[in-house]
Amino acid sequence: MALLEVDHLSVTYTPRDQPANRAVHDVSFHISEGEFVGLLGESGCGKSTLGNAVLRLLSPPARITGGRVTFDGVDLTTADEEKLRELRWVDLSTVFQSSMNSLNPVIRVHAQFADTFAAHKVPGDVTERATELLELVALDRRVLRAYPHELSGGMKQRVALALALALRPKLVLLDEPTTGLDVVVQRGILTRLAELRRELGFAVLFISHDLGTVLEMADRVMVMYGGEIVEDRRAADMLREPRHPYSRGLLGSYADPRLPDVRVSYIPGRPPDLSRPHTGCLFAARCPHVEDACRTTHPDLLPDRHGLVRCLVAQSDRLPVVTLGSADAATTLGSHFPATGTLDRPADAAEAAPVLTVTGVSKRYTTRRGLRTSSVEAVRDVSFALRPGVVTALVGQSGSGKSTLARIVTAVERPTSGEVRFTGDDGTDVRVDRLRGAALRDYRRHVQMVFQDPFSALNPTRTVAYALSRPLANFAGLRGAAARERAAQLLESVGLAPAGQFLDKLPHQLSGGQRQRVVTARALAPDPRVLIADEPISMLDVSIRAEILELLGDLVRDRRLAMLYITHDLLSARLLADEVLVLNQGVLVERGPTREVIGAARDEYTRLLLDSIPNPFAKAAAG
Amino acid sequence: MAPVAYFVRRFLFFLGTLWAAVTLNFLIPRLQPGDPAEAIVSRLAGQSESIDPAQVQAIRVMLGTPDGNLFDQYVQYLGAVLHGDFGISYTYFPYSVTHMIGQALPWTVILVGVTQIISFVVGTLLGTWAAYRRNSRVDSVITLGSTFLGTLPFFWLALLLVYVFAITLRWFPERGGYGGGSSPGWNWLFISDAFQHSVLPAVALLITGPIGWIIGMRNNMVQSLGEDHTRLAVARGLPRRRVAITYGARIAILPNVTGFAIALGGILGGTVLVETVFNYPGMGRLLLESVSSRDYPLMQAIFLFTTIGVLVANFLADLLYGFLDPRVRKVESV
Amino acid sequence: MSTPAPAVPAPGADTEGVQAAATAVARGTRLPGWFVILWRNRKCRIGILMLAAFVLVAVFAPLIAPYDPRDDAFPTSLGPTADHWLGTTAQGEDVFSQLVVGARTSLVVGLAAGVLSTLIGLVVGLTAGFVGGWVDEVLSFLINLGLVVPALPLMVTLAAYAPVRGLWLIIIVISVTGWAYGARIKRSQIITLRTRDYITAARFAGDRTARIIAREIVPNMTSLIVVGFMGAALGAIGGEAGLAFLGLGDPLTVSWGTMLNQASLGGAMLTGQWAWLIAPGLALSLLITSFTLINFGIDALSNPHLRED
Amino acid sequence: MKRPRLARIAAVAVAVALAASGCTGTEQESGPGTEGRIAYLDYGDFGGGSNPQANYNPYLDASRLGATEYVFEQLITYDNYGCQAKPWLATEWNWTDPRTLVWKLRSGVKWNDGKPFSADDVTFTFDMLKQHKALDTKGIWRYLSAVEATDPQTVTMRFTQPGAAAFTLFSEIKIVPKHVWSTVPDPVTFPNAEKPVGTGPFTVKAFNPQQLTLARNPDYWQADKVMVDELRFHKADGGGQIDQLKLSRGEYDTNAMFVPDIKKAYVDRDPEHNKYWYPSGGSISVYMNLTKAPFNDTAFRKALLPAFNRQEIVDKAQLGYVKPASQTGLVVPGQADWLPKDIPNQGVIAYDQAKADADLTAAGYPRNGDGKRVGKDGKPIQFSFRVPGSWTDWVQAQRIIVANLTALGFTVRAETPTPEAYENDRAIGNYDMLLGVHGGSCNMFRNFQEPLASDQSAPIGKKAVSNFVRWNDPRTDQLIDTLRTATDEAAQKAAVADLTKVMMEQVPMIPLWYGAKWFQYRTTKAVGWPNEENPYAAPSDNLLIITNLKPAGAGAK
Repeated sequence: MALLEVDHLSVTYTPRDQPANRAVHDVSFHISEGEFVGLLGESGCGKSTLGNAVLRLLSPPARITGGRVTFDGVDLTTADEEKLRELRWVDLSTVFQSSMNSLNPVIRVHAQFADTFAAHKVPGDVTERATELLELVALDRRVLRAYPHELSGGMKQRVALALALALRPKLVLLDEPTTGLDVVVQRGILTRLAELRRELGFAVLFISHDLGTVLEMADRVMVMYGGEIVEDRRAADMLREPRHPYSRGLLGSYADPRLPDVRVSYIPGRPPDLSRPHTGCLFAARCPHVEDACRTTHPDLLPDRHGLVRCLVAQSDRLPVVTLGSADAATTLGSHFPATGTLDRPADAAEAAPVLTVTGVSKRYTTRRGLRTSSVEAVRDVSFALRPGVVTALVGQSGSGKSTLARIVTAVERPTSGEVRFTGDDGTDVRVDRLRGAALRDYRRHVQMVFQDPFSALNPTRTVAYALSRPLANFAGLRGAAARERAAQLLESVGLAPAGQFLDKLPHQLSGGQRQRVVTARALAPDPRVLIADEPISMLDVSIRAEILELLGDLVRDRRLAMLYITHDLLSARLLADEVLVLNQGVLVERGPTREVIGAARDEYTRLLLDSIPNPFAKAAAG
Repeated sequence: MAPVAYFVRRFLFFLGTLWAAVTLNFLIPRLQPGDPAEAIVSRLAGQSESIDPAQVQAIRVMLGTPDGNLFDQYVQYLGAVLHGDFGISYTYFPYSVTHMIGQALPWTVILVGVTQIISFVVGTLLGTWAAYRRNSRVDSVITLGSTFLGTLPFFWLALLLVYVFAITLRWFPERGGYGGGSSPGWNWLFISDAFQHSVLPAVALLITGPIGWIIGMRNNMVQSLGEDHTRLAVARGLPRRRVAITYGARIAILPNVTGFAIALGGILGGTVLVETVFNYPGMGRLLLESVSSRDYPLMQAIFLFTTIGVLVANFLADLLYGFLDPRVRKVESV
Repeated sequence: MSTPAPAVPAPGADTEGVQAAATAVARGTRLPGWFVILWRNRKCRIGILMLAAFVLVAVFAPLIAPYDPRDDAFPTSLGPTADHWLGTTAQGEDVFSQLVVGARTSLVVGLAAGVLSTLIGLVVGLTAGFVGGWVDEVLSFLINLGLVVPALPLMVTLAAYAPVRGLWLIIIVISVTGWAYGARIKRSQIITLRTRDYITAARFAGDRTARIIAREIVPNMTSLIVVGFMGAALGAIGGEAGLAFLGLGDPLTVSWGTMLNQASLGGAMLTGQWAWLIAPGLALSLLITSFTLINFGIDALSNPHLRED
Repeated sequence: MKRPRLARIAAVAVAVALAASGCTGTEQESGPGTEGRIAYLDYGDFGGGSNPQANYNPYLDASRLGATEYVFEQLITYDNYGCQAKPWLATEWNWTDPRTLVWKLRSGVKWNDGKPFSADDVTFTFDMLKQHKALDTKGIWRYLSAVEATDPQTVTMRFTQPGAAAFTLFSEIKIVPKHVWSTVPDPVTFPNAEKPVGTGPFTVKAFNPQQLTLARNPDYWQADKVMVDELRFHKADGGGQIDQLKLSRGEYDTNAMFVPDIKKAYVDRDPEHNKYWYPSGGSISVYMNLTKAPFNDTAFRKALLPAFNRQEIVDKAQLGYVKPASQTGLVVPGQADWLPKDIPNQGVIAYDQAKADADLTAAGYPRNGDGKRVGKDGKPIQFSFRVPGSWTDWVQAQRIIVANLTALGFTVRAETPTPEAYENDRAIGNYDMLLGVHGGSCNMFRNFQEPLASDQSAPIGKKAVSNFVRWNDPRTDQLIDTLRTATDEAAQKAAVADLTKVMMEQVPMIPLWYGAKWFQYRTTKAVGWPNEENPYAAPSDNLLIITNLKPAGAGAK
């Protein structure tokens, strides 16, 4: 008998003000003792809801509307509070995504361990046991005396992990345990997790949107889409031959940046609205292999080649066959989706005169804390140039000074020393670091930004037309109908056509990708020479990242923009950038043409970044 | 270190506010029209009697006139305040302001202090209970009931109490802090008398007192019970009560505790409305009287006293918050 | 005064979400979105209906009131009769007519003082939060000062010293003593909002500060402003009643507070005129209740944890 | 909700138990006291603010307690209703010339500490008032130049000018013992809180801020007239409501408070015993700013005389407790003796709107086409009329007055400033029309000098002492001067008669009603209270009343 059995589980959200939303629909799966199962899916697909349902932690308005969850023979859906309490943590523990909030902020780490032991009447010395547990996750015992806010995100997540293992559970549910953490830290924690699992032998349900990580870690992978499991298969098999078009699409958005030829694909469209009734396959609208039957018949999850798949086309074996195991798996995998590859570099790019030159820029932040002052050097003696038609990627982990540089370049902040020069089309030369007032506004006509978070970059109360009209009014003097017409053109130029559908929409009516396109359109409105893109895809779902990258790449080429592309993600840098600057603790440690830097990194730090990228294909290649 | 900075900042704010309050205090009476001596005489005469200019003159001499220009007066005033010398009350001449405050303060502190503490304890417990049983019948009864009670204007409530329990039923005395027959002091007769007199005002304060704490506690706790760390505590199999207390109430109570500290500081000002309705010999009534009779020295001192009370309480609340909530020590609030 | 702390969303509450949700809901109806959302909340709906009833009474007061509230031609100190539903005052005025007209005063005071203190709070809070630096230091100090200075004693003092006694004085006194809370909330809200990318984006779009505040920030604070207004109005209504009850109100205006003051002075207890004593207080509580109920709804909106499920 | 309710129930239970056990019992069986005297009488408030402190310094008017009225005595007392001087500590007085007054003191008077009372005490008292201006609240040293003890029973006072006008003041100056007060470092800040020594009929027995108890002084010089053993004064509350209740329940033997609907609330509860008498006090008058048009026109002012519905004000705003005032400035009927006989209806002017309308038109103030009354410049007459906002009965009178004036075509703004602002503006002449109080005392000189003498006035913008209307008339000044110096009654009456004519003819102000002196009493324990039938004293003449009270049922009525 399996350790965890989920049987036809459905969860529905019934908020008062909105129609009911069936977040999880008729989900069945099981996990055996010691098994590491990954649960993959985009945001909103119901994976976290499923996780909470398994833990019976759903809070209103979500509730289980059908099915059962059996753990070790106990029906969790009907178990009484006390029974459940005894079982929790002893057998079934969890680590939440938000490491920021999962520890009680007002009590020390020690007390949180003590609470846990006390709740389950674990005898013995709390400090001793807790220290052991912390050692498991490579933390010093001093952490016990700390309050959560005194720990870094990574440390907190390690504490959460140690806490999850405190009672040696049979199953640990990890819900996006490393999301939001820095790549390098993320890598460290996952590595430790894998080691611990080998040592302790607990089963894991690993919920994540990060396909690379899941495929690398898991024995078996389940892919969720629209509240349903669409594919359930051993990780190795999944890598070799994913059988659901959606799984294929997801896998296609991954690639190893170190390969000579990198190509990724994306899934156009957006996930279904689960508050509306659907007939047929939920993925049909986005599926490249869709057939007529898909639109009318809802497929079941049926056995298919050592796994389960919910696809009529696959089940009737009409899916194009891919056999993989090779290093360029992704290329083939995603071939049925629109793909994006390395940009063709314009021949004259390197020779073009720079529009923006950064010379010897340093930035020191002085913070005053009480009577003492301390200063941090965020950026140290950085020089580079941006040229028209060239994408320069600025790569580094969080805290490396990337964003500070972006702020300096856009004249939001002034450097402590060094200079930033902008050369206009007409040959005018501006010292950016000394701008103020009208000259600053004038400069911004030429230098625009694409923001990281498309949800925060658009005012929720203003329509798309308004957002676009502002730069048009301020920089181009366009108003009224003229501005609207130009706004429509801009929308179409970023692929939002027909523009009339979008102009009067509010941000929340758009998908993340659409928003990011609007943000991009707004940045293009003043017809700038330089575009600063600060992690423009990191908040987007994996399946559509490539789509935005492609858009940015096209814009740079068509409009001969100079672009500074800021990212922690080397794959996207590899896809988009012509040259790469690697920033570590404020210092440029490596620079050069993208292919050279990524393909043959010289600097240790660059290699560390590269190693931190999850690489399922490596495993597939190895296995 | 951050905590030091935090406390230094709070302390500077404390000093700044204190100075502002003292200065305001100095200025307000000086910006007023009218002559306190005339005010006193016309109050003595009543509105339907002509006032005697000779009497006004004598009282003007009695009260004295300040020396020097405004700045000198200000310096003198600051000096006197620093020495705790608030001068002589106009209404209670020749008794000093300090003497009068000394008389009124214990009444207010005991009545309001005790009811505040009870209100806080009761309110916090009820709020916790309501949040613990969120969306249950208990919750609705507590929430809606306290909302309605809380909106009752409490001076009106006090009037009704007097009407019903003192006038109609004659269970309790109608007014005052004690009767005419007992003599203030530590004797049983007086204490029981004072207790009897305090019942109605205390009831008036206790009906509306806990409401703020109930709502505050409930909302804070509902919020903290929704936090991830609480959910994780549930997942960790902690007993429900333990979760509610350590993970819900422990955090939810923080703002309430500081609110309570501030409320305790506010005690010094008394409760003008309730003390007026019950003619209770506390600070609130004294303030109202000093204001209506233009007793500047008394009014200034009470106002200053009240402000200092609130300020000190605020300062202590900040310190307390820093002590109770480890997060504050790192991150500046406000 | 122990009016319950106005239900104001905690700093950083999801006011943008409310706005977005409101806009979403409003589609297809001609009613403003926030109203639709509030209307769907049961407590809030009751509150809105109650308030609407008060507003109607206030607007049509001259039609509803059987007599001129100041007409003292009737027998004095009557109990409830067919002609005088709530009896007459010691001066021979009709209590019911005063009650009806008093609704006007309370609403006018609530509205005016609410608007005024919200405006002060908005200007101070916005300036402090957005401009930052020493301006913020100074304004924050003022805000904190306003928060710690005991309000009722200050109100009493100000009201007693003002040279002219009138309804506007009361309104101004209440506003002057009551703006700080709203200002603090608005300041912390704007500090959250000003770091939003769309604010930076607006700068990049060439917009000036004033326009950014007016067009980008304020619309996202609507629910906060409304809650602040409701809280201020509620405090003002209670404050007016309290001051009037203490005899510091405007004697020319008929208000529930002056009615209670008159009832207290005019021997309502003595002559057993319970209706004279109870009616104004009850009306006052019901009005305040309606505000509180509406605030519940708004609070629930901006604080997802408090939403009714 | 369980907890607070339980707590409340518990509190109520404890309190009820306490009440039942009689812990607060201050009630004492009423009944005859020793030697057929009344055991005690319950009086009303005793002054000293809401939180009274022991203070028996008779000169600290603002903060002393009412006990000083019974502990200390004056040279003479006045029946302030009939305006008759009565010998008290002085048995005789004699103007040897207009500037010299010789007092013969009563013999056998003792201070309540047993020491004899003598002329030294009188001279000490007056010298102390001279030395400490703050204590001279009657301003006696405006008139005096020296006070000497001629012998232990005789005091001679010299005046700087003819002193008849100051005579009534002696009824208000309490004499204090030299042997106590000469040792006090600063009599101004002396609260005299411990066993105050005086010559009066009572001594302080007990005090707490809620109650002041006075005990009969057995050694009082007319102890046989004092038929009450104890006086108990009870602190009043601010609103007065509870006091009204206690009064109606018969818990006071006498009180002096405003009671709305006194008949229903008090008299009807026990018509046999509950009585009240509200004799008239000063005149409350419309003050017009005589420096402004049209108020500077005598014809205009005179035309306004019948414009005000005095009876309505009396009935509505004053609940019928008072009487319409005479235009003469005198209090009728109490001072009717002083009235010239040819003044109709004792100078009380009836409301006659039509007459006022016609008189105004005749005086050159016609109505224009819109019915608005216009001034001599042809513009509608607009002015403000103020009363202090917190004086609700005046506010009500204001409504009637404004309605009366509006009916005549005036545009009147009703304003309600605070009392302080009101008084300030009145003093500096910053007003159009408002209400003022004047007269009502037994001192005819003061009655006319304060509101009308030019030396009590001041230019607009400066504080006038008491002539707020800025009446400036040499003939009036001359009449007032005559009144001040005249020592014989005939001369005084002649001057007063002429002054009443000034009031009637030139209308410096328009009296509307008399302020009432509130006075309620109960005849269950004591009889002999002054009333309309037996107005031997005004309600405030405490010493006269206490020496006239008799136990109820003792035959006296």
